[in-house]
Amino acid sequence: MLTAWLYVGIFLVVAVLLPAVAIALAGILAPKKSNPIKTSVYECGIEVVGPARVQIKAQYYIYAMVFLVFDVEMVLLFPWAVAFKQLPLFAVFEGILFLLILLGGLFYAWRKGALEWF
Amino acid sequence: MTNWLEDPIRWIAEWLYSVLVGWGILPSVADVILMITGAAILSTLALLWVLFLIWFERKLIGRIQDRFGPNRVGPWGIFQSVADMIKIFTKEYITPQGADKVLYNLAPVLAVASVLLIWAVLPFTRSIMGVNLNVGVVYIVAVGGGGVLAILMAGYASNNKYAFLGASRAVAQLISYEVPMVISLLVPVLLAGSMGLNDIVQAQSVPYLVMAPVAALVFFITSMAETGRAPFDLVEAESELVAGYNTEYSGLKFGMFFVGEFLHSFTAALLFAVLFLGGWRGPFVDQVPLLGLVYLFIKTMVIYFLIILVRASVPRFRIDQMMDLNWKVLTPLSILSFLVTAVIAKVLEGQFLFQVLGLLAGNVILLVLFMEWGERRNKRNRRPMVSQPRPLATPASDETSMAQS
Amino acid sequence: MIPLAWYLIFSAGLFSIGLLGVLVRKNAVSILMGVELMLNAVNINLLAFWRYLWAPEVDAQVFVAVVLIAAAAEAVVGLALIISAYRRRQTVVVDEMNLLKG
Amino acid sequence: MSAFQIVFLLIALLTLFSALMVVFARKTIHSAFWLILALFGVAATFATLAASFFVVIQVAVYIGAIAILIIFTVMLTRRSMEESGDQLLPGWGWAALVVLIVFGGLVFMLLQWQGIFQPPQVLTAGGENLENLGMALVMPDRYVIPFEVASVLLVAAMIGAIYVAGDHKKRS
Repeated sequence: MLTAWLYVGIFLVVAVLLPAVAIALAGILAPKKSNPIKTSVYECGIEVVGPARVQIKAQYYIYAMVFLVFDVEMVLLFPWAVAFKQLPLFAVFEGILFLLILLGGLFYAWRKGALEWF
Repeated sequence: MTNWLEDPIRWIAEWLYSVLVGWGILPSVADVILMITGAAILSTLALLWVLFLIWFERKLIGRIQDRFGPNRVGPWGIFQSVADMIKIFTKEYITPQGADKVLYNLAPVLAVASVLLIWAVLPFTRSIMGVNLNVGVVYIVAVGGGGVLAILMAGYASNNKYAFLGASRAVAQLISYEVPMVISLLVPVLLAGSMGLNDIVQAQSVPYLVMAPVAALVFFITSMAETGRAPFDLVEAESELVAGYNTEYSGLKFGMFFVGEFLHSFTAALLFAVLFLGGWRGPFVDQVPLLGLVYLFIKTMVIYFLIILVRASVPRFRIDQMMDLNWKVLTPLSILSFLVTAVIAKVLEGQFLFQVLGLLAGNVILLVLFMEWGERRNKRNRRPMVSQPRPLATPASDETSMAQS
Repeated sequence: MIPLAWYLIFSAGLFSIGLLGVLVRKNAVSILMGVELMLNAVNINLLAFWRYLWAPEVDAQVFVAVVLIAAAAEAVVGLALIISAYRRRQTVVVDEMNLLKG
Repeated sequence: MSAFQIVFLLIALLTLFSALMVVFARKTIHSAFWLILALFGVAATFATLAASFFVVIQVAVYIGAIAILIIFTVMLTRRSMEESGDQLLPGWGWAALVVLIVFGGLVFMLLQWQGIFQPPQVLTAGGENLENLGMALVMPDRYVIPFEVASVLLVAAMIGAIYVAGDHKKRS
């Protein structure tokens, strides 16, 4: 197992280095003629008004939160799915109960209108 | 020593290993050197492959839209992307004022790296693969998080409203579609009894497309959304957000986002082929393992062709429609399909043929019932498509209004 | 091999830094980040003990999974409360957040 | 010192450094990004412990979900995005002193214990046993109650958070 993770670690380093080197190389080849107009923030040619980092709306948070809850629960179901073939029928139903609780949460969120974009 | 005709890559690796050890290098160090070489070759090939993918997609889209597509550089314009690459290498980097320099430069690198990392666990033939992690499927989900992070970084660091809003929106889309994707990934794991991608391929004596068509469908749609291709390319909805999170990027930094996106959709096709179409499995693959590479390639290209076809023929969604599709259609559907699969697979355990048929029947019935339910729901909630024709102005009403005024 | 002590000291360090974050930051979101760091230190401890003392058994891993769920629930509720408080008070600084005074 | 130990030390130093940066970064969003690096370091530590499943879970849940949630919260609370001054409470030196004492005490206590120099258990070839973990989570004589209760806890947290953070004015 450690060898496998060593390979993944090496792959990570290579996968980061490859684009980084390409970008650095292009930085050497490319011209560097900067001026204030060029580096000004793009806003369709209009003067920039206000800060760029505007406040996003709460809906984004709701989506991220529902996602987090689902993600945690689904990921923990993976060992259950791996052991599926050894499980007796009632243990399968334990996993299904787990999912049904989740489905109940989804329907609550749906009814509450938390999943509406507008 | 393996036979070089059967498995040339393994043969080369073993030969290199013996040469390195022969030079007096420690076996463990030789192992690490081989790993570095393998990783470097695989990721370079993946990145170069993108050049072909870009040409292929442009040509195909051109043909579908009754244009020629690239046709100037080389035969059929096949070197167009090479020319583009050379050009983009000599383009200036423009860093906007007020940008968060470190995060701004890190984002494109991370965008490519997060896609490349998936290639570390892909099985190309029975023996040619990076590593058969025993948690391969969750690894893919985890690596996908890197892409989300890259978009968030790019959007935050650019100091641009369009980039910021585009990034928030893109992240909301990506994380939402990850939910049904993870659930549909559970199904092959459950059927194969392992999370290693190679184990999943090995367990597919019948492709899981037959045993779990609903999960396959959900995975196809969600992986298309994860890659941000059209119908789901709201991130780059030009009419609303200029170019989304990469508005302020130029030169190769922009190119890296572009490369990452193309590579991601190809990787999604590869994953689909591995998880649901039996990967390298095919006739005579036991005698000639290298044939598996050809089978995998053909299956992947078929799926990739389908992805491009969808891109060319389906119009872009509106963002609320897209979120509704995810949370109100795909998520319940994938949970239900998972429940159906689990119950049927457990009840019919042991009799393989009945299990396959039962799963197929269960999935089809589920899909039909679900579509029926969706249709009813839509009918109830549907707004009239065309507003009622307004009555034409009559002289009588004209008179009254004039009288009033 | 790495001695168990290294893992434990490492996790003690991470825990202390998390505690420092909880104690000294003004921003409520940062305080939550400190709590996450502390929970991660706990997980390192659990997994290190699992690896060195209990390896083939899985009980310790179940505990890690439960800690993970607790961390997720804590993040969800805590951040929701911060957002709600921000909506009412326009602040995320804990000193200014004396909600109980009405 | 073996190469493995050096790798571990590098990971540990990276993690501790980014954890410190979480505490001392001037902008809240920067500490969120440093937090991601720290969490990644913890995932790498799990990899050195041969706990593969928890490496991927750590990345998928903490980095892929919790960190994103935290960053969204920072973006939602605009003031914490704009603030760039001193982010520390007055008198933070005293707190640092207390924390140092806590750390010293912990290390002192750890070194008193004899079992700390034990060699690790030998794992079977496949590493950790995912099947056993899956069984343990749903078997009635093992941990099924904590597992189901945890699921209920998460759903309850989700419902509560929707209630608290949702925009009530718009809908009614």
